[in-house]
Amino acid sequence: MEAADDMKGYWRNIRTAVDTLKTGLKVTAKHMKDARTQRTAIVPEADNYFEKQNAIFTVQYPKEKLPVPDHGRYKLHNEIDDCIVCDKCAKVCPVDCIDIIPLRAVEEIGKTSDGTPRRIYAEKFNIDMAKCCFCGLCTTVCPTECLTMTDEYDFSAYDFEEHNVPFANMTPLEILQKKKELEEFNKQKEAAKALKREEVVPEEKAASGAKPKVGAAKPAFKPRVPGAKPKVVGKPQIPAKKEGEEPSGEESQSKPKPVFKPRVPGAKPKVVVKPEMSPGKAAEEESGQEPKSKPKPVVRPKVQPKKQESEESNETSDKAPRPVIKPKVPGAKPKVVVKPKVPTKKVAEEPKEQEAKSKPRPVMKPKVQQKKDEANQSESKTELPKKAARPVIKPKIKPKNTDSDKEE
Amino acid sequence: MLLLGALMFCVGLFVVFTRKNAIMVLIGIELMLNSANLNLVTFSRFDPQALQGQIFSLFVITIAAAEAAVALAIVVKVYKYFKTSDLDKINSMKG
Amino acid sequence: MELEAILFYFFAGITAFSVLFIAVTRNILYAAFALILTFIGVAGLFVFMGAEFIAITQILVYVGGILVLLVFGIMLTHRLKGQKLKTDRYQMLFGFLISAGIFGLFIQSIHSGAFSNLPWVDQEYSQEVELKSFGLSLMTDYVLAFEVIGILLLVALIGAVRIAGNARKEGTDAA
Amino acid sequence: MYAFLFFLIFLLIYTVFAVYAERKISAFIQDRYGPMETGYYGLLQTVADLLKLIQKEDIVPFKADKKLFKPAPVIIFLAVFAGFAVLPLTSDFAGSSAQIGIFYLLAIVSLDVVGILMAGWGSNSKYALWGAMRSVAQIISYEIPLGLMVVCVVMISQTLNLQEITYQQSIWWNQINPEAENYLFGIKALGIETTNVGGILTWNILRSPLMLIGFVIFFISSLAESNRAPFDIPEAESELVGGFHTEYSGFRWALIMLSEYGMMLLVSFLAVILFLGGWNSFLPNIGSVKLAEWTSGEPGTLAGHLWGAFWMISKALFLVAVQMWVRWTYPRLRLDQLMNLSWKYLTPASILLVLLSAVWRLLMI
Repeated sequence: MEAADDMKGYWRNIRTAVDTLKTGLKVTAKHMKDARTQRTAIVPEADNYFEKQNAIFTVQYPKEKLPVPDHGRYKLHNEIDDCIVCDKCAKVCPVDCIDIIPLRAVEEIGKTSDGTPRRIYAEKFNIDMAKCCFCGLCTTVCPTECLTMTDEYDFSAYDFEEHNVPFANMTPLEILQKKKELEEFNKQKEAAKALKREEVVPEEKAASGAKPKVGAAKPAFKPRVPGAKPKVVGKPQIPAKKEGEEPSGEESQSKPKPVFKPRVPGAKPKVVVKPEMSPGKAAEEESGQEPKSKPKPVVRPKVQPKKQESEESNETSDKAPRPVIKPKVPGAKPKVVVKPKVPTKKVAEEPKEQEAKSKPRPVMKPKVQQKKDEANQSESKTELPKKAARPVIKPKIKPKNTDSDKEE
Repeated sequence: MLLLGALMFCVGLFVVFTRKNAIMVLIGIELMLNSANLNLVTFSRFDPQALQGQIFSLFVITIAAAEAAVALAIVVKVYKYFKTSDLDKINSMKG
Repeated sequence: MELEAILFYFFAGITAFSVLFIAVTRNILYAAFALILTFIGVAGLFVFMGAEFIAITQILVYVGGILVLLVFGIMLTHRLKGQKLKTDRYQMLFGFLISAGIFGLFIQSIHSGAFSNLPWVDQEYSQEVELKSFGLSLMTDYVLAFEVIGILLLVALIGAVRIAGNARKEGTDAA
Repeated sequence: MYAFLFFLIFLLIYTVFAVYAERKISAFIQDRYGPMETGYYGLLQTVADLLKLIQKEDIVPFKADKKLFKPAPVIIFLAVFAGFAVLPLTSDFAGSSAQIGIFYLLAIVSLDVVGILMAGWGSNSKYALWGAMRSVAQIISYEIPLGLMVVCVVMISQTLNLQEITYQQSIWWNQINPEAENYLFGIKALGIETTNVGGILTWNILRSPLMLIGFVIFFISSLAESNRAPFDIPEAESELVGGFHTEYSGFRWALIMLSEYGMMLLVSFLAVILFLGGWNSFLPNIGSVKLAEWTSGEPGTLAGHLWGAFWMISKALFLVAVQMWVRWTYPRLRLDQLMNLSWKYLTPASILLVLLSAVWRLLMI
């Protein structure tokens, strides 16, 4: 019986095989035949959307393009003449890709096309399309509808920087001029208002002063300015960047000059930061570590969360020097924004002057000093050991912090 | 030609004698069979149309194939059992 | 003629070299591949002796069948890389003495034997062997042997499959 | 000698454009364009690829068995290329018209296996090893139906000589054999003599209609022989990376690919010679309309060469195209399905065919 069934199955197999093979060949042959023509793009709503299944589907992109719907949500465009620099878009942006520096005008400078008066110049209005997530929130929130999404979707560039599209149309000269005007205007004004504004202005000046010194410093400084005002969002970046700048600031300012200077030329601003951190840690930890990695940026994000999580543990352990500072600061004082900046800038100055201010600072100082000591030693050595030493330190920091945190 | 056949035979013999690995021994046997073939064909050259030598060597080849198949089957089976193909270690007939 | 002589010695050289290589090498796999070379060399020699059919059969059966089997056997018994491919040698002296002795004996007999005087030897080399006559004699004079060989092969095939069981299906490939 | 040179050059050129054709065919089947940028309609794409391949570094894995690894592609290529030695290209232009032509071809192609084994073992990579073992198992399994189909043809033709097999399918047969007679379906009793009609009627697939099935079996087995999809489990990309040539790069890899395409061409040539009339035109003579003679020159003349080469090559290339078509149509077979197909279906069928064509041959006399 079974054998008979098997035999039946055997012949059936052959038949199905032949049938299916034939069908398959027919299908592909049909496709091959239809490949002479090209499919036109049909919108899904069309009635015949499913009708033409064959024919070539490829769009030879740079040569041919599919039409984009008019309401396409691709590259952002800002009509700067209509912009009142309200900063709403920058605030609502979930990925912080809009970077605005407002510059207050002395009087109304015109009207937008819908009649809203413009009172603020945009000293800088950059949209980083590399960061943009095309959510369209900024366009919704824009009161004058000057910020729109266009149908341009191919804006690839060879340089990453080119994705950072500037929309502000003021020349540096104009900016300077307007600033002066504003300054004069402010001076003319009296009372407490004037004082507040003066705070802002010097800061900006300091920032502009720092620019010529270190190339990388600029982006770092700017965020502070907005950060100083209302932006809480910007903070995470700030400490890290500040660290990088500080050394340069320190050089011109305070004692550690002899120690720091040699490092600075050898390494870039960012690198300088690490030596500071590393010697301190190295002194504390003094274990033989191999130079593993350079991922400096990695350090920062890690450090911060750790601080927050492990404030108590960090206080007891010397390992996480800086992380300790920041969390403490917010915890201790209410001002979140200001402090991070202050300690970092001050670091160089503080060791001598402000030793007894707050907990974090004392923690910092010993490190700095140790660093200097070590740095002196290491400087006497060749360059290679120095370089090696820096990377070594960083990797240590992260794992140890996390480990110790967890363990503790 | 005959010299070559003799050489092959002797090397085959040598290999069979001196190797421990079952497959190596098999290779030696194949060599010996082939040298026999060589001789058969050589002599059949002097034997115009009867072709006995060639036909006989054809049979030899066939038998060699059968032999190799069976022998290798045995070797593999033995290997599975003893975990070695070393002939000296396969010395128990307890199966 | 010149070219043929060169080719002849070329094949003979290949054969001799690879045979000696088998004797010397300790790597089974190399021995197997050298064996291929031997068989090809021998096949070439067969062609020179007018036995084209045998030569091709040699390649087809030995190289395409037996050697692949051998290599598969090596792969299967050496656990796919787990084990070294080296083999030990032993009784070198005896082995060498015996085979060298027999070799000497052969050489001596070949030289002393007057093959050309054998009664059935035809002095004129009839080079071309008619394939047709080969086939005919296979199917007439030697038909019994042919059938027996066929059955033997079948039995060996079944036997090999039975012995190796599920372990290897290549046993059937020998056919 | 000339045939040798011709086939060498032809093989190289053919491979370049076969790769191009393969990409185009696959693209069209999948509603794409395929290469379009290099050269007009992408024609120079393969040439560019080839240039790139030749410039590439010859990487030999550190742990590879170099003595086996290095010569393996050469052996594979040699085995395939040696097969071309006996192919008749036209009625008067053939490499070696050895008596045992087809038998030699089968044997020499099986040398391919050795190269694959060497490559697989020498690479010291599990993918290569598995690929090689699968490849060898597959090639050996499918050699049986392939060989049996050859046996069928040989029984019908009564010769192993490829050139003679082709002559039997042509209108010129009686030039080499005055007693030659061809009948429709090969059966004399039907009384329709086709000796001078030629064309498709004298092809082996119609000299013995059994050969139609035989041709299909032969074609399937030849796909497996050249490791082509749907029988490409030896190099199943999704599981084995590249099969036995996983570890190869640059020129050696190019050589392996060259042999794969060479193998495709070789089996196509073989199929054409054995079943599809070799260098003969498919147009028959109809009465006084001598289509067959018009479209095939007399052997030995220039026209004979040109027509012969034209028919031969275009038929072979057509088969290659069908191979590609098949490749891009069917999914890959599983290993057990592959073995099932060979041992349970093709082999019994071909044994049966051998028996039947022996009977047919009796009817033909």
